[in-house]
Amino acid sequence: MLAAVVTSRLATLLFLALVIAVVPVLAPSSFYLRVASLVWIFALAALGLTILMGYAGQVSLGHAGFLGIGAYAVAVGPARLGLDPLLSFFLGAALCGLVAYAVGKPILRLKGYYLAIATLGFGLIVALVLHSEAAVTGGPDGIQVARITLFGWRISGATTWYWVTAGALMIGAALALNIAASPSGRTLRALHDSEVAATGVGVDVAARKLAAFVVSAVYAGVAGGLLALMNGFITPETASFMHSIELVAMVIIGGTGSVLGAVVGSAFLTVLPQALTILQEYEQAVLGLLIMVFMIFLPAGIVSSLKRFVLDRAP
Amino acid sequence: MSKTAVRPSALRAGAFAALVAASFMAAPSSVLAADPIKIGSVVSATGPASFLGDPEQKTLKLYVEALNKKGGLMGRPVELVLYDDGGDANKARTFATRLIEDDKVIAMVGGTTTGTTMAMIPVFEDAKVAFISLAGAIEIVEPVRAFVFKTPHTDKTACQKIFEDLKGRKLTKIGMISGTDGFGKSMRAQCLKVIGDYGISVLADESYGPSDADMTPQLNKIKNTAGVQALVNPGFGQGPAIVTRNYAQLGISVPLYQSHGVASKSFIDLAGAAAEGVRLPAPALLIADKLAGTDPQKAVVTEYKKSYESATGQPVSTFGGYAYDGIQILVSAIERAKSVEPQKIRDAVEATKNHVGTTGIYNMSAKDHLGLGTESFRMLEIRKGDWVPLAGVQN
Amino acid sequence: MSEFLQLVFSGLTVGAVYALVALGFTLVYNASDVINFAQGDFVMIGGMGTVFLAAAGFSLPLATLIAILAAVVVGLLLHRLAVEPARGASPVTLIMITIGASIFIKGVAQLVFDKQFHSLPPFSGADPISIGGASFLPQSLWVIGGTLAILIALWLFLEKTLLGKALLATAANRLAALLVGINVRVVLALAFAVSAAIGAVAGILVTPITLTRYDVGTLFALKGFAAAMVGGMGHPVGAVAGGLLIGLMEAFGAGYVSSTYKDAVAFVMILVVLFAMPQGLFGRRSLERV
Amino acid sequence: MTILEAENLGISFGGLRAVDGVSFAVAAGEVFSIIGPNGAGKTTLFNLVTGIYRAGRNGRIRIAGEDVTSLGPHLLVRRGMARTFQNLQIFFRMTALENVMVGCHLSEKTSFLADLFGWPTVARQNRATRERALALMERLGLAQYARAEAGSLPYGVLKRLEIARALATEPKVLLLDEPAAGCNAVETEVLDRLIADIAKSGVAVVLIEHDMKLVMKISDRVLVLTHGRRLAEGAPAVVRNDAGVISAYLGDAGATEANRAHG
Repeated sequence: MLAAVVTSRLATLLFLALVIAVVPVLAPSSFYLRVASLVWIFALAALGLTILMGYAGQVSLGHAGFLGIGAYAVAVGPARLGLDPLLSFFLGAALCGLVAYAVGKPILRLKGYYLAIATLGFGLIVALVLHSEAAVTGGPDGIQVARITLFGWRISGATTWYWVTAGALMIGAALALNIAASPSGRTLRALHDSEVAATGVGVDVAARKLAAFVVSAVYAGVAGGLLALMNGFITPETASFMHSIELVAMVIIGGTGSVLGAVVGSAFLTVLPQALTILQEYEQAVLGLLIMVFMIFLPAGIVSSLKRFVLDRAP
Repeated sequence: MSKTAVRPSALRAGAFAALVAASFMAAPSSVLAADPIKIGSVVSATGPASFLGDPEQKTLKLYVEALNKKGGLMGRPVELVLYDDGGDANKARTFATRLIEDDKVIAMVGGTTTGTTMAMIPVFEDAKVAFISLAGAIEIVEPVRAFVFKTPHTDKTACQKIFEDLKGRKLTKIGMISGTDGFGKSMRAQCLKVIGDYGISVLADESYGPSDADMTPQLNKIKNTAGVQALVNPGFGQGPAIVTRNYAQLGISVPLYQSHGVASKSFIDLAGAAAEGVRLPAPALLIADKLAGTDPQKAVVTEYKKSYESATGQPVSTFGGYAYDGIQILVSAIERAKSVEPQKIRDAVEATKNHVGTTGIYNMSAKDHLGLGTESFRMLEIRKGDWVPLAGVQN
Repeated sequence: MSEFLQLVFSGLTVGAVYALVALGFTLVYNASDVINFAQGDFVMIGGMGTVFLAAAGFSLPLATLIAILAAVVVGLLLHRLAVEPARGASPVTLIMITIGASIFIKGVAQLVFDKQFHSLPPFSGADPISIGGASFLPQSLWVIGGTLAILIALWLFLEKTLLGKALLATAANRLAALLVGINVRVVLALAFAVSAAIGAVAGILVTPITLTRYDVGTLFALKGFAAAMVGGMGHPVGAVAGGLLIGLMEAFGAGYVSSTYKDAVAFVMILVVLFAMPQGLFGRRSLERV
Repeated sequence: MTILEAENLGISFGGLRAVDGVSFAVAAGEVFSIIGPNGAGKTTLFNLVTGIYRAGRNGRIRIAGEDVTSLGPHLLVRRGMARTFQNLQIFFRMTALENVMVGCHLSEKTSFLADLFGWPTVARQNRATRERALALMERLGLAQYARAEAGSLPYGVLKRLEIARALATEPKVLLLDEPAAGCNAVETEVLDRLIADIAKSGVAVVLIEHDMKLVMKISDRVLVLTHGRRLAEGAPAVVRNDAGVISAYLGDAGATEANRAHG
């Protein structure tokens, strides 16, 4: 059993690495590398949500707020505080963790839809602050992000960013898989199924939820920081409610609780709009329709439903 | 167990590969007959800024259609590669990359909001391709970037126009209510920058969200502020219409100034009787039919208005006008450059002189990538449900 | 005092619409455990439908009626084609389906209608009414009165008609309802239809005040959902109280605190309520049964 | 040695006194049963003892002499209290083995960060936990179900799985809420031996059960509740013949009937 877990953990990572290695070979232009980089970045944020939603069963409709905090950290740190961009990047991720700790402590007592509305409120407030405090954040028009230099090497160009984001995703995926197979992962999945029973065997449910929330916020913060650094410009739109919904949608469409599901979900919602541009004004309608169709026919998400489909037919 | 563990990942591989493959096949490959000239555009045709992006998109499409009917450009058809960023700067940036890397456009007219424009600028600067933006903020062309131009007047000129008018009426204490969207916030900031030059002070400074449905609480506060002599509302979309209605509802008696953000005749329809007496700075486009026959802009403005309104059935808006000016400047530059080489196009755009557009008369230079002065704005007042140009401020 | 009154009028008018949207959420949730994020789009269909039908030459009452019917048809289709086939799926999946539906409806609406803002003439004039130094539009009375009328009609329907009782019974216990011979499928369809109609009416009442556009549904869904939660999900009275509360909080926030942060004020209030009452204002304090 | 002491526990729901001033104490190795008609407040009493409901102002709970009244439920588990549930509370989406492994979690020496970064200790810990859980399942005759998804297992097995999971916390006192409900005669027989076995290992067992045959057979002492109050307490034989108990169970007419039968 354990062997099976380890092999499938390795298999997942190897497969992901393979895809990451193959995409640049197939990509006809650096535009495709950019799209792929975005897939990796949003997959990273979705992975954080997978830990929170998929493992621990706690929903957050405000995760774009953390994406925004991470993104604005790398913009505001160098521009207003004179900090090094790389340092700002890590500070941003840490700030996400801190904010998640402070916010999560009271609101994670709420359950189900009540937690959903509380996190939604958190996300809205972050977006509102980014929008309104123009002196610091640049307001609705956004803010320039300083280019990052690492040991004298200026990180720029689609290819470079492709490998940076892919590397971040690989690390994120490895950590998420680590948790899944660990004692902590078991307690998260346990409290997902029954909080009463988890408490009944001594699991500190509140602390575990908080840990998952903090980790997932750091994931989103890192993703936000990468997004800002790669784009070189960021707007409060990053933290918008629709982005929060999009992140949740990635997790659900891909397959809740599955690491590859987060990647597939991110690919679905990042690549699809690019593909649908040929439909021009029908784009929105078809996007909505596709989401409905996928969720109706693959209710557990693309990866999980297909997995189940195959397992059911396996001899 | 260890046997079956391989299966799901194999399947995952298949599913993912299919998805990736689908994404690559989905690249559009519509090819026109005789090697078309590709002009790119990224606008916010949906999302919160669709109020701006929609007329821009329609204008660009109509213009290119008409151009191709007339035989295209330098004997070649023009292909407009148009993407909708939904108002999202990140998406805008992706589409900009796509225009450059994949579609290989020779120039770009677009960028509905300041945010999306700023996000796209590095792409065009790096690729050395001209980018004519349709967004308002001054930061787009100040400092001057080699490949970035814009057509809309800056908010600053609108503010100056309003303050000039206020000064003429000896109104020096105002209340402001601004939208918190990019347009409103940027214009508010610009107004506060130049307000000192006119000896005008702001006694009450309120704001409203982009999708707010009721501004009576804010307006009531301004109403109760002693000494307010006029009300200025920087904003676009439905905001100014609701502000105008609430202003009438509360029976506020001081004059109300709107901005060029109200942009089209539909404002008068939405605000109804409440719009009576409202003043605003606006380009000639809004009063096409009232322009004197000698007015230099008469011809271009009438032509655009006619073609847009007959094709879409909707009233023409200044935002569409920005796009019209942008594509015209570009097309004329290509004609003058007699080349589709991006560098030459850029040089030709920068050399634009006395170009009569719907917004004003453009005179660009190496130091000015906008080339409009305050005279491009006309002060209008709404009377009996129609725009009336105010005497004395016409040029 | 007059300022306070002005804020109350403003808050009640906007809040009444939130309340109606929240009521729609509640009805569907009670009958089917689905949070229908397309609820706000019914508001849009009501408003935009009436605007375009009126523009096409229909008389206002007729346009209103057809628009409501259109919303009901959309609601029924949503149930039949999207929610019903996914029966048994997890709540998040069902929510995702309704979000997909909302994107779809908006996508179609921008094609069928347009992307401009639209308004309707007020039902009884635009001359403001003045009370105690505060002034409000007659249309506000229509909104508040309409909300009351819908509440009463809904109450009568649920308490006095067989169909309404069937709906309540299904909400209380689906299996038991099935066992006593209630056609649960019909009842669920009914819940979608009624909530669509309520949404559409809200849209028609409020369009003369707030204007409408193809994508106003998102905002209404957001605020309506918040209202339903703060009131206590599944509780009709709570939904109305929640809607009015949020409307009032926004108005007071804008009037007394900061117009920039008025939405934050409203959401902080929601959080405060939920910390004190994790099941919302009217939600039953459920002790976990173990 | 007294392991669990409950003093003067009480709680009201909407004015109704569900449990009212109930006290009891259980010693190590003892099987202590709580019986009473439906609605007598048995499960509510369990919820009070295990900290899911807060005991009233005068209530006191002690484990091995330590006052644990104000501790949250998960902390009580650390003090040696474990329980099963009347309505199954299984981790349905995990395997049976994983269910028991979660039960072992208190004895696992690892941290969230170590787990996140996948330190080698984690794999070692996983192996140790697995072995311990498997041994426990073996002891309860559940070994053959280890790899099955819990959601697919029959009711009787799940009842035992809950006991295994509770035992994995290495309790000093084990509270079983109707373990025999829904079990057939053979399964009840197995359960009977299992409970005796657990008690013999020094664990204090508190049992809520409707199967009177089982209760009378394995209990050392029995507490009878009715309307949230203590009706009687004592050895099975004493309680069985208590007139009050008989009338509570069978009604007054039944009590008369029973008296006649005895007389």
